[in-house]
Amino acid sequence: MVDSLHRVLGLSDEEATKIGDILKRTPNPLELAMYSVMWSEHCSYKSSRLHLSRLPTSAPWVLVGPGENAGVIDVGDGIAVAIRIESHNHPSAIEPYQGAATGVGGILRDIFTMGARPIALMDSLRFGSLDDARSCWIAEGVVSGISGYGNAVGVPTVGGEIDFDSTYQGNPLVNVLCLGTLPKDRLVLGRASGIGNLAVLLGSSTGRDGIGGVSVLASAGFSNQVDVEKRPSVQVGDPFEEKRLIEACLEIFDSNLVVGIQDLGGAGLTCATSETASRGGVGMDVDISAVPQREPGMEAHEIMISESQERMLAIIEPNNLDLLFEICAKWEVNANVIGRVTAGDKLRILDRFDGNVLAEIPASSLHDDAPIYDRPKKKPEENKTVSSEKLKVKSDVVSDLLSLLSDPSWVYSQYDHQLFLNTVVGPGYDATVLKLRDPVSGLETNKGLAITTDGNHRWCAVNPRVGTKLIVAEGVMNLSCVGAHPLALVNCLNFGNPENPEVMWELSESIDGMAEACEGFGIPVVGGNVSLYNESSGVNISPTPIVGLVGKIEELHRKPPGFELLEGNRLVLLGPSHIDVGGSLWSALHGLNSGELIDVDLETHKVLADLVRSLVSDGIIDGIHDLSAGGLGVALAEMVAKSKFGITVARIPDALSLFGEGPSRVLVSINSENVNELLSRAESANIPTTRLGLVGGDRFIVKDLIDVPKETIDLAFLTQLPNALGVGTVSA
Amino acid sequence: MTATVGVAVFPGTNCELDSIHAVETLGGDGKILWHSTKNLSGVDAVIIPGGFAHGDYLRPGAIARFSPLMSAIAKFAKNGGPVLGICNGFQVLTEAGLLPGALQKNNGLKFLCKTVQVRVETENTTLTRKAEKGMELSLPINHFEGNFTCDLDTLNSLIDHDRVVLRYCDNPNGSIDDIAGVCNETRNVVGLMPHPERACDLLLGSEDGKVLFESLLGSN
Amino acid sequence: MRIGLAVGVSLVFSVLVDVSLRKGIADPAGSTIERSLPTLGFLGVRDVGVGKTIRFTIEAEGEEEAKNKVESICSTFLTNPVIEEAKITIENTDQVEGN
Amino acid sequence: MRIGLAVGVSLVFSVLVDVSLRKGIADPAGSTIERSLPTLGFLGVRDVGVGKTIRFTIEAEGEEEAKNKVESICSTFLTNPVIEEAKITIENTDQVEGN
Ligand SMILES: Nc1ncnc2c1ncn2[C@@H]1O[C@H](COP(=O)(O)OP(=O)(O)O)[C@@H](O)[C@H]1O
Ligand SMILES: [Mg+2]
Repeated sequence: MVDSLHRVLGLSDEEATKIGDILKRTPNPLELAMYSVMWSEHCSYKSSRLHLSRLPTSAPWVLVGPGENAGVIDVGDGIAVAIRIESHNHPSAIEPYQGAATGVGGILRDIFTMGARPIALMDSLRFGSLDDARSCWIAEGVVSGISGYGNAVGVPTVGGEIDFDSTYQGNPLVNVLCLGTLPKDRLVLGRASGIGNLAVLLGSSTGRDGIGGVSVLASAGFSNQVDVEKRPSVQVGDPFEEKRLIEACLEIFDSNLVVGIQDLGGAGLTCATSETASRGGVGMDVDISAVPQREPGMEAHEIMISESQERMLAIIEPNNLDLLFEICAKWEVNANVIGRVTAGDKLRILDRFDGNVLAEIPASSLHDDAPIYDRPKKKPEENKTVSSEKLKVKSDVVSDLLSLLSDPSWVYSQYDHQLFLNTVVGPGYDATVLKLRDPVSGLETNKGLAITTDGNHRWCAVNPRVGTKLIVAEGVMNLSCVGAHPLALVNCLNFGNPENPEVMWELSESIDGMAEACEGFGIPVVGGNVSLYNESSGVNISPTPIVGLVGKIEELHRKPPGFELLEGNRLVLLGPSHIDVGGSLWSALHGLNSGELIDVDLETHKVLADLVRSLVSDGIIDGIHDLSAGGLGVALAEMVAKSKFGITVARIPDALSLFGEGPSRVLVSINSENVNELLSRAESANIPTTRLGLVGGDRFIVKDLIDVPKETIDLAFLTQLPNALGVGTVSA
Repeated sequence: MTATVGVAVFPGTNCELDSIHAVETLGGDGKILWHSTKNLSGVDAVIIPGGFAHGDYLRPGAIARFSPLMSAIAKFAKNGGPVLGICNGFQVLTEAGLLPGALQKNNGLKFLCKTVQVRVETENTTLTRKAEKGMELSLPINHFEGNFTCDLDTLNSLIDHDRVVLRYCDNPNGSIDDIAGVCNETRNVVGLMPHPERACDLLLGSEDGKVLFESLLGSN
Repeated sequence: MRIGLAVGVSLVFSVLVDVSLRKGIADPAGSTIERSLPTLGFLGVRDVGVGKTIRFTIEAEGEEEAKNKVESICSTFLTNPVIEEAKITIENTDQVEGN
Repeated sequence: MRIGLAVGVSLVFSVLVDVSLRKGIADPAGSTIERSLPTLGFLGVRDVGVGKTIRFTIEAEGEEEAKNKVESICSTFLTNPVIEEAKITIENTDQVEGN
């Protein structure tokens, strides 16, 4: 019986044999269940670990790199920033609201586990196309879930991304990034040490939530038609519990009560207890009868792998227990001693502290001995090149432009993006800008933090290596557009089934592209998350790496320019003119997803980013927008839609010039008196410039190509999402 | 003269530090009042700030209004003490019966975070005495349940007694008669859905909230 | 009432509180649903009203006491009488509980 | 089915959909209410669960059609069967409506 149990739990025969070798005996079902969740793709990164090691992770300002719950960097003034991004794709596919909500809850815990107060969330979302009713239902539910949880837990959601494409039909992507600040000396790590110390479980009681969620939900694709009864039980988030948990934990850290702390996420108690023990080089005894249970009759393995939300495991010295209980009582947070740190290296699960041993495993074997796979890779057949001629014939410039416009404000107006009085530039622009405050006194430092998330599956589908480089480059330019220089990157790698060699090739290429860009720009990767098996009905999603970049603004004394167009402004395009249609939003609109991607020249890009940053911080320009999906046409239209005036531009001969995409291009609007200053700065930096035209009037005019009222642009921009998604569900 | 403003904190409240910040920017002193206390420690005014007291479960404000702090605040208000409820604080005050009406889900069933224009409708309250009637203010809103509702008799009485404090210029949530804020009969208790504490700094977009806090700070 | 129960021993009642909006109070949730249904292809639906239910068990010495307790919980806490009204259903579960 | 109705004439049914969380699914609202009741002075209340109701009228040619329509509205729009279950009650209001 037991030898087929491992397969039911998702362990391969080789993995089962390896477990037998580690234990030097046959594992019992509880032990097997614990290995199965910890050795799942989700927890062990068994398909990606080998490749992730190629990413650059160090810089003098990095305090904690990948491997802990979140990356931490030093931003000066005694302040550190913790940052992390994580996916909640599969849960969101079956219960959009709760899937997204618990995704927010999970990433928050990763941040306050480090001793940081979470001050900002960002969400990067991908759904099937807007004409698919189920995709709209999912999108609506996900946005409501992020809104419902994020707002109530009291952490502002200050930016993100949203995109719709049939590649995500049945498998949406929900990636959430969280950033927190902490006094540099309050850094807390997830380790247990000190024999005799206690493991205290804080927060919610444990139910049968997400049992098997880790191995079943996150590690195996599922088809669209899941039998309702067989669905694993879904986790429900409780933002109120999490809010109290945040406040209690921060007060506990301030009182210096913990030796280490760890959030409970995937694989629940199994992961938290074994990870703290193995990081501290100790063992741990866990008394499952001390775990408060929400439902009667729970079995040991259910308690050990439950993914009930809003729980933390604190390791404390016994003489601090009363103080800890006191703080928890103040915040109405349950606290129960469930474990003891022991000498040796064994994680033992007991039915009482002096009772029967239900499982006994070397704690570190759950992590360190997890399999690492070098899965076969295979480059897919060459893509056929899209002919821009074919596109030109097919396209009507005006209607194409209008179809490419979409204002995400329908999304972010549902998110509190202002709490904590930090948000100088909120969602809706190239990057978000927050005031950097002292995390203890709340006093302003007159410096700023900038955050952006970027991804583009169209580029990565054409060329995952170059596409990923371009995404990092876009993030860097987005930071420059608000006057910030990059300090660190986190990433979430959303890919298909790694057992498919072409998917493995995409993953490996994408990581190489990211490594190359990060090395070129000098940006350390401080954390990330890998989400594989993003497929539905056997079709893999297009490769979708998402990057989050955090940067710093040295002097934040005025609002960065934004998309402002002022009457009489000149419009100038900065950067090389090399563009193509491969991987462009425009070709996707016409159902063509192949072609060539133009590689980014990292040196040129850096020089342009520096130029842009100086233009912004010296206050020379009035408006700015980097060119991305949809090219020059979409950038122009977005700036027009967000300001009061129309434009007249020339030197754009055809649709290709309007919608083609290429790296390192930035559009600025500038007072005529400052144009010479701009041109001379660009010239000395060796950056090409194109004078496009003028701001003014109430029409959107591209000479010989487009002449429509500004209102037409505004309307297309504003109404696309509300028209498609406004209907909504009532579940909340 | 420095006014001390007590800022109520229930589990789930989240705008308390922002409110204290606004009070202190304008020269007042902010002081946290924990929900389990009955002691207002001599504050000159009370703010019940925004957030999700007790998770907003059941109804926003339904659980919070039973706290010991709320009985102390009711007594304080009865003695003429200025009390300001912002957003969730407004909801708590209606649940506690210190203000009329109730706040339902927004029309359209979406949470709304954006900046709106509101008009000051009366100068005769502790929150608006330094403002001018008819003045338009640019203030952020941030709520799911901000749709003010009451029966017609109550509405008529609010209008007849000049108790509508703020109205939306462009109603975002379906509130009856565009009402964004109301006061009690004695005009010392005011509740409003917009967040004036988010509008006290030009770098964040607006300074229009300052006049309201100035009124509150100088109002006893 | 049962006979023979020791003093202080309670019965357990199961309670359903069905909360709806008072007549004349606008129902934004209901009207939003009503407006969206046709666009989803569902026709002929009218007068949509959204309410909530609170179910629980309560201990009391008898039906009368249970009813009084529940009514008081309802009017002071579970509903906001300014806009809501409640219909209460109480059932004896036949469970006896010591205290 | 009534006899003698002209083709295309519908009956109006009144519908109650009672939505609750499936067993085993966490109910944060219910447990928060349960935790707060003792501090409000109400003792002996347990197993609090919060659900919602949706009431409406629907036109259909007969009970069978009404039932099918409501079930489809329920599972595609009003509830997510992954976490919620719905109890549907349909009553013929005896109203006839032309179309
Ligand atoms: N899901 C979302 N949540 C919050 N903000 C969003 C979301 N989607 C988009 N935004 C905001 O809208 C703006 C435009 O997004 P996007 O078009 O992806 O920008 P870009 O192409 O410049 O990276 C961004 O500043 C972002 O913060
Ligand atoms: Mg960008």
